[in-house]
Amino acid sequence: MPEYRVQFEVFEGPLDLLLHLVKKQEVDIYKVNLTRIATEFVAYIEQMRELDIDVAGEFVVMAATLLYIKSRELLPVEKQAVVEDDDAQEDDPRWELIRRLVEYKKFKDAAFQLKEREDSMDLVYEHQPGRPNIPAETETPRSAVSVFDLVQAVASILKRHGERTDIREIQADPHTVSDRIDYLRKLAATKARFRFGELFETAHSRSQVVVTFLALLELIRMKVLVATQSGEFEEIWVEAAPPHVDPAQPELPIYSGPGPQQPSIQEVQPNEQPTQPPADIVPPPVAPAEHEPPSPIPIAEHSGPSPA
Amino acid sequence: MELKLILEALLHTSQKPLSPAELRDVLNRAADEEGAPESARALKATKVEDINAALHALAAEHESARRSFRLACVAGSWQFVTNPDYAPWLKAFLGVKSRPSRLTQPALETLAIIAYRQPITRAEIEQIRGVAVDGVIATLRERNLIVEAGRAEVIGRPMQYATTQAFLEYFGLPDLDGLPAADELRLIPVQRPQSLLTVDTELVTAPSTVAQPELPIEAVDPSVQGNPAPPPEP
Amino acid sequence: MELKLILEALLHTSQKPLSPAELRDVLNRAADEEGAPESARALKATKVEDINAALHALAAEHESARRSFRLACVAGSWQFVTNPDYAPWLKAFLGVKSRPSRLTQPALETLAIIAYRQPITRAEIEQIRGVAVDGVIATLRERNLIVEAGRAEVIGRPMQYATTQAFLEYFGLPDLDGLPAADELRLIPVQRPQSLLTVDTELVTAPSTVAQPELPIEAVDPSVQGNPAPPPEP
Repeated sequence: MPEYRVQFEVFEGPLDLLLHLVKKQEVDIYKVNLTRIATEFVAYIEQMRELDIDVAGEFVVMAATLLYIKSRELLPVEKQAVVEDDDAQEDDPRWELIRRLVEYKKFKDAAFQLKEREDSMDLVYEHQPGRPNIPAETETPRSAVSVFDLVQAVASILKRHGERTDIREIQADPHTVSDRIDYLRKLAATKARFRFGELFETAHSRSQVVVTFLALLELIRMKVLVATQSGEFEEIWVEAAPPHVDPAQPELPIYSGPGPQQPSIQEVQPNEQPTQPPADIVPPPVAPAEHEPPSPIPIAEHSGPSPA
Repeated sequence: MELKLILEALLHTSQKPLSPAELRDVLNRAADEEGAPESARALKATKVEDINAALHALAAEHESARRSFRLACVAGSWQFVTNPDYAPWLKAFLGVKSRPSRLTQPALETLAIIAYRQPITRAEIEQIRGVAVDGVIATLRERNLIVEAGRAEVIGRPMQYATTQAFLEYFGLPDLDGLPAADELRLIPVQRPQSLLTVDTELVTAPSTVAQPELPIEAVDPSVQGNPAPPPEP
Repeated sequence: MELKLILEALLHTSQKPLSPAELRDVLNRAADEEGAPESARALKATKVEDINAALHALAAEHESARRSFRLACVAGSWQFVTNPDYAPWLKAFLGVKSRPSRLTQPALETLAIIAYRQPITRAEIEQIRGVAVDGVIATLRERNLIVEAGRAEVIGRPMQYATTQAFLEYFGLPDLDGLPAADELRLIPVQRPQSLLTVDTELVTAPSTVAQPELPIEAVDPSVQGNPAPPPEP
């Protein structure tokens, strides 16, 4: 009789089974015939045992309670256990059982309502943000960020990516930042200005490109060179910085990169070239010294843990 | 500029639900902005209660407009959501919502009991459900739908459980008062665990102890007995 | 079920403007869905003209409701847009400043990776950067520097990101070819899931100015090695 097995699995416990039996009587829960229920309940458990279904302890306990109620009912009223008047209702085991059944039934209904809510949540979709209509400012100033920040970001990605490689051949790196600094300063001395892109046209290796970027950035930070752009989408020009160097600005120790040499700060002299930048010049990307942390080149900066 | 519509514009532009406190902060920031118009400065220091009232009014307006979406409050935060009627098209458009697997019947029953009676001990839950709930409690805790919420001031100081913010979000409830038929279920006098379920066997062997409503063997904290209705807030 | 309100629900839950043709496709998909309700099947083969008419009616309805948002059509696609009157609060909410704040280092790095490798999925970005980028992606999207650009044809069909016109403007670049040479960045190998694509996407980005890319130190996907970027001069 496999249907018992199936049916039994539906019941969440003895109270659930009791509710089922009460429902079968089709009367109000307060008027249910507990003696009959007790008989049915015990019969049910017996059937489960015959079918080798593990009968949980809770069912046995409930069966005992029901049998007690049943045996009590069989006695004449005067022979039933004496019950104090004022507490009679509360301590009547029949009442206690019905009270528990009613309470359980209410929570079972509440659980059903939660289930309905759970189901309906599948059908509710969240609104996606509409487009905010914010009229443009009269004049949106160019941001303090420039393409150099982007380049700098590229450099630090490359750096970190190299570090993450588990095993790799260590190659002698012929390019150093200080070499490139020297080169760029010479270039600036011979040419009034040069295009940003032209710096990299001759580069023929990974490290040379990176090192050239870094050297350029360093020279800009040291206010030896400036990068200018006459307007959006225009060519970026690199040229010698105007001569004035803020005396308050401390010369900070600079880049220590893959190269073995440290560029010497003392060598850095303000460029004598008296050219003034054009008025519409975009300021160099590196912010003034008072806002700047000691090293603007975020080589060692990690924004998060690197995976092994 | 009506507060209601300003809140509407903010909720309409937000990627996530916003609480009245968050909305108040936005109003304050807008008022403090340089060159803020008079209308924005006028709403500086708007009270959270006023924002709450405006949100309820706004939700009622949208409800009565019978559109495809409504303003819903879930776990105290507000957001626009679509009505379930439009699910067939939204499913085709956005794909089936990825939601955690459904709760089982025992989990739902246990959760319902905790939701209405929190904070509640395991023994009290078992008293109502009539079965052990250890496994179910563990599942509900794993899914972050319930948390341990202190210990009951009774012998053994058993752990008490309460529902979480995630519970409200999972069922899309504004708060615990939003539980269906909440009052009725909360007002059932709670039978405090004078005895555990297993102790009920005494009924069979020793009916006399039942007849004598003396102090049970377990000493129960009188404050718990005398105060059966748990506070509605967790 | 009124067509107008179905379209409204779709537009409310869409991350981007939708054209009448896209809306029609959604209606068709919903109609073809297994177990689609009669209401969904009834809208199979709705004509684009009818959708257009419904959208115009819907826009008129919203206009006359005088809410904080309205339905707008831009370049043939429809989208809910807030009324400009609420800009002071939305500015405060979205953190729009009169001077855009500097991008953080993580944001710049993520942006650089997207710029050089677009279209690229979040997982691929994270593989290069080695950290989760959810927050950064959200920031970049909010600032309109990147957009979702379709889905990758790989398992799970993850969203791909690409830079915007606003990105070019922000950095003063004429086009993507104007990105400074960073060939190495293009060559960092990314382990892609079993791809349904036969075309290698590693090299679809702008050509570099590096004349002879040497073999990078890192082991590179052989398909990339065998097909180095053409070195056109700018």
